[in-house]
Amino acid sequence: MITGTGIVKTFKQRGNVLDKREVRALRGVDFSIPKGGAASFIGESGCGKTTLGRIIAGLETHDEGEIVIDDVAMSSLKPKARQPYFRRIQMIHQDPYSALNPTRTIFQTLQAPLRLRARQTGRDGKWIDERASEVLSLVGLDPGSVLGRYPHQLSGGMRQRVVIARALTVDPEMLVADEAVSMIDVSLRLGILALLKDLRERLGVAVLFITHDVATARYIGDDGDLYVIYRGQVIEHGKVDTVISDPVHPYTQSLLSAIPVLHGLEQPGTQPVVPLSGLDESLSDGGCLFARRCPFHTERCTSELPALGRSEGVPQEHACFYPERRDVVARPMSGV
Amino acid sequence: MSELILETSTASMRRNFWRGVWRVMKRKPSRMAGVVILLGFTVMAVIGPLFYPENLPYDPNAKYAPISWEHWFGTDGQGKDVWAQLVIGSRYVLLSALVTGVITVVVGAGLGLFSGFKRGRWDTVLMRLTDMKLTIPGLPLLLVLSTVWSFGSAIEMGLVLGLLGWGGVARAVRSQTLSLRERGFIEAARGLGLSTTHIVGKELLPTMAPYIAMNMLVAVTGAVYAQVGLFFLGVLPYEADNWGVMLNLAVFGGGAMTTTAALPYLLAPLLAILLLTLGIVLVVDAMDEIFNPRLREE
Amino acid sequence: STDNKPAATGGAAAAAAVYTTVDGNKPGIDPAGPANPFAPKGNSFSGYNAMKLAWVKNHLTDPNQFYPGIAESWEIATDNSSVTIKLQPNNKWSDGSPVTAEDVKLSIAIAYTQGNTAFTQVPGAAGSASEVTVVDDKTIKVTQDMANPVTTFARGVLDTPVVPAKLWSSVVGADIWDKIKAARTEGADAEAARTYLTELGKKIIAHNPGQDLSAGPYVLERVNASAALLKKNPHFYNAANVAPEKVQLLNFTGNEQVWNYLIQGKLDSSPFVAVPADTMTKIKATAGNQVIKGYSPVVVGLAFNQSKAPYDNVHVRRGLAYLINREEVTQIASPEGGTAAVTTSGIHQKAAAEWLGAELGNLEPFATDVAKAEEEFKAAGLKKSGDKWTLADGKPWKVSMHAPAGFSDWVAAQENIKNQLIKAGVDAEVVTTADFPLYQTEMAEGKYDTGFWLIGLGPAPYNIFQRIYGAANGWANIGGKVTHNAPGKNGNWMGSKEEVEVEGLGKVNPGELTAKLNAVSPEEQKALMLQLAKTANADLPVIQLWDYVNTQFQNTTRFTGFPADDSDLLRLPHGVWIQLGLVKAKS
Amino acid sequence: MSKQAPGVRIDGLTVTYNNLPAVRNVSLELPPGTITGIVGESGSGKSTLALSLLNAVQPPGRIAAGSVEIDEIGNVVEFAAEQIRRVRGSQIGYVFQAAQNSLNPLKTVGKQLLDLGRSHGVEDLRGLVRDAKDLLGRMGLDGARVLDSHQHELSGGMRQRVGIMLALVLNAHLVVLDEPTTALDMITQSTILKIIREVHEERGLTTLVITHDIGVVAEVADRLAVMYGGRLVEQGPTREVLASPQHPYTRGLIRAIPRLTGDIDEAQALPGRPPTLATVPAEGCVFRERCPLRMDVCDTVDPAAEAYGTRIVACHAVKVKEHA
Amino acid sequence: MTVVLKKLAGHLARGLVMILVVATISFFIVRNIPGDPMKAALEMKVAAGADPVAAAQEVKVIYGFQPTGSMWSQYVDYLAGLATFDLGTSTLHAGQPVTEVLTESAKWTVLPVLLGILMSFLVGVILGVYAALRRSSKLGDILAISGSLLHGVPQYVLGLLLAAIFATSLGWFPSEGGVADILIEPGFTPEYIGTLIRHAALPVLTYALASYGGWVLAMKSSVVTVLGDDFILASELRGMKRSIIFRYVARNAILPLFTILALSLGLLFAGAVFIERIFNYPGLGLKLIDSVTNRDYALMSGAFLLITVAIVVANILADLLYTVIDPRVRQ
Ligand SMILES: Nc1ncnc2c1ncn2[C@@H]1O[C@H](COP(=O)(O)OP(=O)(O)OP(=O)(O)O)[C@@H](O)[C@H]1O
Ligand SMILES: Nc1ncnc2c1ncn2[C@@H]1O[C@H](COP(=O)(O)OP(=O)(O)OP(=O)(O)O)[C@@H](O)[C@H]1O
Ligand SMILES: [Mg+2]
Ligand SMILES: [Mg+2]
Ligand code: NI
Repeated sequence: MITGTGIVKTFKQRGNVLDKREVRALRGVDFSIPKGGAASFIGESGCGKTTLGRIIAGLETHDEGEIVIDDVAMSSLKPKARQPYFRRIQMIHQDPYSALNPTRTIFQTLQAPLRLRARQTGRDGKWIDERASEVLSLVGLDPGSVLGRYPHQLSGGMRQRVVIARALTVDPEMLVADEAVSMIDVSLRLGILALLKDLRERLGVAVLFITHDVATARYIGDDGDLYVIYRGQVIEHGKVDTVISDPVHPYTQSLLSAIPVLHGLEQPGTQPVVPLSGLDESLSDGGCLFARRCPFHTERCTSELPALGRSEGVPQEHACFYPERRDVVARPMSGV
Repeated sequence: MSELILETSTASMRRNFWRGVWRVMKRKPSRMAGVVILLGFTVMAVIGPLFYPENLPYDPNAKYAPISWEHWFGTDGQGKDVWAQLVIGSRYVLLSALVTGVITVVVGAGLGLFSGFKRGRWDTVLMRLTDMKLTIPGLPLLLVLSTVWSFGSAIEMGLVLGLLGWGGVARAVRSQTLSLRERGFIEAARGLGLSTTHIVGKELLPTMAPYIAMNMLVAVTGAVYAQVGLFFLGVLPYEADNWGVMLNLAVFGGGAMTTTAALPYLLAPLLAILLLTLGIVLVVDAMDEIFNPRLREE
Repeated sequence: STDNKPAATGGAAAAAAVYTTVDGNKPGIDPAGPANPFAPKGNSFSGYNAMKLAWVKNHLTDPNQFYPGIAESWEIATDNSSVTIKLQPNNKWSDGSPVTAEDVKLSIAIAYTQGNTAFTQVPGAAGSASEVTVVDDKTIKVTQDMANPVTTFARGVLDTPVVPAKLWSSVVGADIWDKIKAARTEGADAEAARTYLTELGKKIIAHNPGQDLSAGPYVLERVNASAALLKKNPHFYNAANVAPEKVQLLNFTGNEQVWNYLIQGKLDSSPFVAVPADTMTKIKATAGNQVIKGYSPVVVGLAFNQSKAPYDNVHVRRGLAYLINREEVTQIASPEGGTAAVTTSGIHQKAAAEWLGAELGNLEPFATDVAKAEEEFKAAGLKKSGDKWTLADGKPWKVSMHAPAGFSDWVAAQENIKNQLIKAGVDAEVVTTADFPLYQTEMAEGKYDTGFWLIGLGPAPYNIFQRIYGAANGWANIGGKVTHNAPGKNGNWMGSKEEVEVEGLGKVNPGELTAKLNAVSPEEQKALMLQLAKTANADLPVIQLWDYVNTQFQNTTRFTGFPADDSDLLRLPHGVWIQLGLVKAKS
Repeated sequence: MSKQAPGVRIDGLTVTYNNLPAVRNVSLELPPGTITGIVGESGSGKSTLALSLLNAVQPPGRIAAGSVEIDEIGNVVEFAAEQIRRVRGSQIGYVFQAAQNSLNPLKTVGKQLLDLGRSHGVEDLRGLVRDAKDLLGRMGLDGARVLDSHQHELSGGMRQRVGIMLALVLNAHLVVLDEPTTALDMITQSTILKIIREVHEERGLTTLVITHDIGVVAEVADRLAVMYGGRLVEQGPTREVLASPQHPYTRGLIRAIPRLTGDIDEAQALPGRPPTLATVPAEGCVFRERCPLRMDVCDTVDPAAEAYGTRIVACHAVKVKEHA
Repeated sequence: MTVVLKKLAGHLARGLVMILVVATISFFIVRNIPGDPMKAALEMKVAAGADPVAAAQEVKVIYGFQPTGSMWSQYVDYLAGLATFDLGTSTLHAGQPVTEVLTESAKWTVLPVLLGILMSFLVGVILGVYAALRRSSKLGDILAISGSLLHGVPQYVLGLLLAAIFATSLGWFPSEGGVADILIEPGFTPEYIGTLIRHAALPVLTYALASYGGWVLAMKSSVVTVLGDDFILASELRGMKRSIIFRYVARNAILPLFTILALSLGLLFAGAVFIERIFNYPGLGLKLIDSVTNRDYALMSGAFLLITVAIVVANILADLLYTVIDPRVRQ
């Protein structure tokens, strides 16, 4: 179980002493992922998904807020002591090629963390070999033909599987998959998604799925949570299916409206939401971050910041003063 | 599992690294020549001096003798064989180059790795230092230093040159480290809790080895030239059978720039340096292509 | 290239009118330097646009011989107690104003701040002037302080550069003579006065008179980083006999530049520079070039540090002297610039013949003789194991010779000696220091076993032997009092015994003998010189290797009338040849 | 608008890199005034095919066989260098795959526009600028500001629109867009797609859109062609192809698309992986390694593209079904 | 423009620190140099025939220009002097301020170095473009290899070879060094300029040759990189004229070379030591050697500092130039 409250992260861009620039990547994010559970973060490019994922995986520090892993508040621990906790949360990178060391064979890649593990638990070299084969089998690869290979001798899909296998060597409690399929050929994407889902079901590994493609979020399982992030803030949060079929925040709605419709198979929603302008990075003063692009914004939106919360008749949390259901999602055409 | 079906053909397509090296070498015979030249110099330095007595025979009646079968590059102002001096001198040059190389790599790569890996404050401080070091002109500094230290031996010489020459390597290694850090596999290794020793020793260094080697070669070349140059200027204590001293004596003692008698004496070390440079250039050219896909022509 | 033919600018007549040479005293012309004879990089060139009272001949044995300069004549009292100087009656500065005794007096005042044996701030220093009197406009008298006189007093007086009072009195100040007087006493006031003079000395060196006011044959026209161009001074007393209209003094930063000039036939004359043999052949082949040789009062020797074993043993030194073939050393290191020393007496060969006469032949010549060397080594207790000599206790012995790296003739000589010694079974090495300053320091600190050392610096007899039996060997001569420092103390790095047993002379204290040379009559000097030469020859604190030869170049295509072989003029700036009217344009 | 949307007929086109075919025997017709979409996975030869339309295949690639016949222009494959240069830009607009970097970073957009005008001998440069501003305005941008900007001052979506403007400003009526929305986020992508559609209709263009994302084609294209391993395996009207894919690859591909609605378990990945230039089989069907309908004949005979009504499919199995 | 100013301020601050550090280093190194210059100068005078006693006094006056006092007070004085561009007083040029000596010699380094670099830059860049366009041809290969060779060969080897060929053997240029023929009246006349040129020709040629290789290589690789950039293909696909595309390539490719230009300027200043020694050209390098062999402490630190300052300034200039011409950095 991992929860985060009020996570804030600001990047100070290094430059001249005379001109400093700040990027507010996260502005107080709350989340909670149960053991063996699933969650997805979706949002536009640059909204802070990766940053949050990295913070959760312990690869990045945050400025404010608290991360609690298995009831232990990370802020109460020294950085060294946090390591074992964060080791149980493994990150799966977007680019499977750069995630593997080109000079090391797959076996060497798996061996290093396994050896560490063997030393900690007093197991021998044979165990390492066995375990290496085992994790490869778990991700659907044939150990015999893969172990001796170098990364460049594998296809993108296989590489991504190896990356997942490597994460499994430390028996993680959670995998953080950051756009784990966006670099993989269309025809193979589903395979990886299915693998993650499968691992979740068989091994009870929680999965945190980071993507800009809303549809893929569905593949981690219908009990999963969906967090829609806009400019470092969660603006809608609920069960995946609820949010996708009944979004209430205009931003979520515009995201869903933007998904191309497979004309001929689907028919578009009747109330598509189109934002007023492109993403603007300027800081709004106090108001809703989306207000300037929101077709439905009012006076109030530009002066007051809506907090994430619930409102009557809406099952999911949202950060909008005027939650309203709109028909934005494409539906399969009947008869096909 | 069906993904594996095409494996064999892929594997055969992928050339293994050394075969790639061989291919790059083979494509231009000049590159082979480069390797041969460098090997030649190494052999010359390692076993060449063994063929000559500790003190070369001299002949006061054959000063600045012309080129002959007996004296391939004539004789010097003492009537000693120039070729023999060249061979003996190569040991000093290459030994100091070796020491320089080792130090540049150890210090340069060490600092570069540390700096790129730690980032943050350490990085800033170290890189400011490196920048500074790179800004201070090496040769004038050496000139000034030569008055404080006497570079007694090749090893001492290499030591000083190495300590002055690590800047370039450090910077190169740092930027490489920084870019590798961005690569997922380093971050993954950290996430898996692997030790820093493992990350640096097993993940970073092997990936950068060729890159470091190339930078080292460049640094070493510069050091060799600085060293010979200092002797040539005559600001360092005299060393018998030293290339730079030969240049110095040929020009300022033998009048090689005025008359022809001492010309072979001047040309011998000049040609040796030229050839050494050529060898290094050709090898670096090959390295360039092996490690820089951009230059890898079709 | 037009540089090779200066004629390009003004036809044949102009070419003959420009005399081209280099100034050996001032290599590295600095166009930014002032026309100040005291500034080391200034644009005053001795003998051309900078004048001295007279030009010291550096005669073989008599230091008090001169050619006229600002002074037309001089009268030296027989007891050296005073010099009366008569100035050239018709000499004028280049602006037409006459050169007067006041100019000279001011120049003497300046000399007190710049260093001169006769005009020194050091109270009680040997051979210093006690009074300077302007007799009349063209006559000036300088009196020696007879409390501690030296025979070379007149030399010090006449070697004084003369500058115009017009441009210099402002720097010097009116109270200068009071300060000088005060400085030559003892006490706090004297100390202050000396400090004042020292500071004034710096001001004078830094002084830029703004214009070149010359009493010499030439005056500065312009200067750049390559050369200085001087034009004739029509007011010079001997202007009628000064042939070249202009003089071009070429800059040089390395000897190889002079070689190139010479090969191109560009130089009408050139002072001494070392020249490699093959280059010499080429220089000689250039039309009109002549090689002239003369005496140069410098000798180089291999000096021992006798506080280090085994060099404390005279037999070791003698053995080495028998082993080293000086002919070969000279042949390798300085074939044109030196002649191998016929014996090792501490005196230059040429001067030695004058000083010692027939006795010279009685000194041990130390001709190369391996058998004698072995005898000496055995006498010293050295051992020969195999074909290698070792120390008495069987430990290895390596003769370590030191030289500064830039002195290529010294290094070449030591390399050759090394080769010779190794051939004879004595291990040897050459160690160089980066440069001369370091060499001097380390040598003085006694760090070296052996090293090269200049000796026989004539013509003054005291100067000749103080190189061997002076401060470097422990004898200090302060105000005529001689004391001896222990080896390793106060710069005594040679470490000879204070008293030496010499065959036929008995016990000698060479340091005391040397100090006496300063004050005694010429006859007595001769006797002392013989004793010292015998001591040096028997005790061998230094193995004399070669006597320097003053090898110069002249080109007779444009000018004639140059001094010939062995002329004492060869030791003077070439401007002196011209001002004396020797050099004639070729018609 | 005097000009008419041209039709394009690609016939038997084969393009090789170092003698390995990246596009093999492709025949495709772009009817005048339509938007045709080509989908295919990375390395399937889409960009190569697109570049062939401008006879701009980069060395070491070369067009080994076939023709590209464009109405009123001719067979561009046979054009000489200067001849084809004049056609590019003025008659055929090309929106570059990495539109993000398709501008000279050192020059403002306006200056590059003028360069473009000069290259094509446009005399009325003022008019050109006016046209450009118009076009940009129609795509929702402030024309004056954009022309005054450098590439780095524009966002990805803006750059892509600038790319489209540069392709159209000289009044080209055939436009090729190579991956016009890759690297853009969903919302921007949807905007760009809308613009493409609008501009296409307004100006009466013949448009070719290349993408790896079936959704994009489904959104804009009238006709859809599917490439695999350098071959066109299926083509036809978009809706029809999507609704009833014939080629087993098309079928697999459509099934592998994550969808927002419906039963997620229906979606399935294609087994195996797409071939690369080096691993494309020299003979037989390129898809056979991953094909559920593989037959013996697939190993030896490359199936020819055959028309079935409005569709053209290259598959032995489809043929069998037809005959059965 | 404010970006440029801000950058300038940052650079200046860093440059000042740099200069301070170098000044400190050189001060302490120089003050710790062993060896007694006075003794050496005395020996030289004595060997030249001067009276030992008089010479000793003379030397004492000249070396009176050396600073006295404790190391620390000297250091403080030195820094205080620096602030007013006072680098102390030379002993080799006794009495002359070091700044004066340096300005005189600096002009003989700066002009040839600049000239040499500009020449080689022009030629090198053009040939570099050629080498990149023809990179698979024999000629391109030869250009690249010869470029590397010239780039790799130490300057003194080039200098010695040039001197041996053009001055000694062929006699086309003066071999004796110097800057001009004194007999020719200085002024803006063809004769005077001619003599300046003939004296500077070989040093300039050496600077040019020594840096030429670097330009060829850098330009080649830069052009290859730019050629691979997408916007070049894009321009081609828009039917841009070859000449315009060529200009695009050239401008983009030459940009990174400005940084190298600055660095190489600095390096050449350092390399002047060799070239000036070989051609006896009276610039900074020669002055530095002179000051080292004569233990002219003030001049030595001064020359060293000046060379460093030249490098620092060149770096700053390069960066500013870059800021001005590259719109991406200006942002
Ligand atoms: N190391 C960093 N230094 C400075 N700014 C950063 C850093 N990492 C991220 N940012 C900034 O923080 C913001 C959020 O970045 P993040 O990578 O988390 O976005 P994202 O949602 O993952 O976007 P994408 O979909 O493009 O991956 C961005 O504006 C980004 O520029
Ligand atoms: N310059 C080239 N040299 C060699 N092979 C090339 C070159 N350009 C493309 N190829 C190869 O040709 C094949 C087709 O490439 P192409 O760029 O047309 O594919 P694509 O379908 O556009 O892929 P993507 O979706 O990645 O853009 C690929 O296998 C590629 O590796
Ligand atoms: Mg991200
Ligand atoms: Mg493509
Ligand atoms: Ni996508």
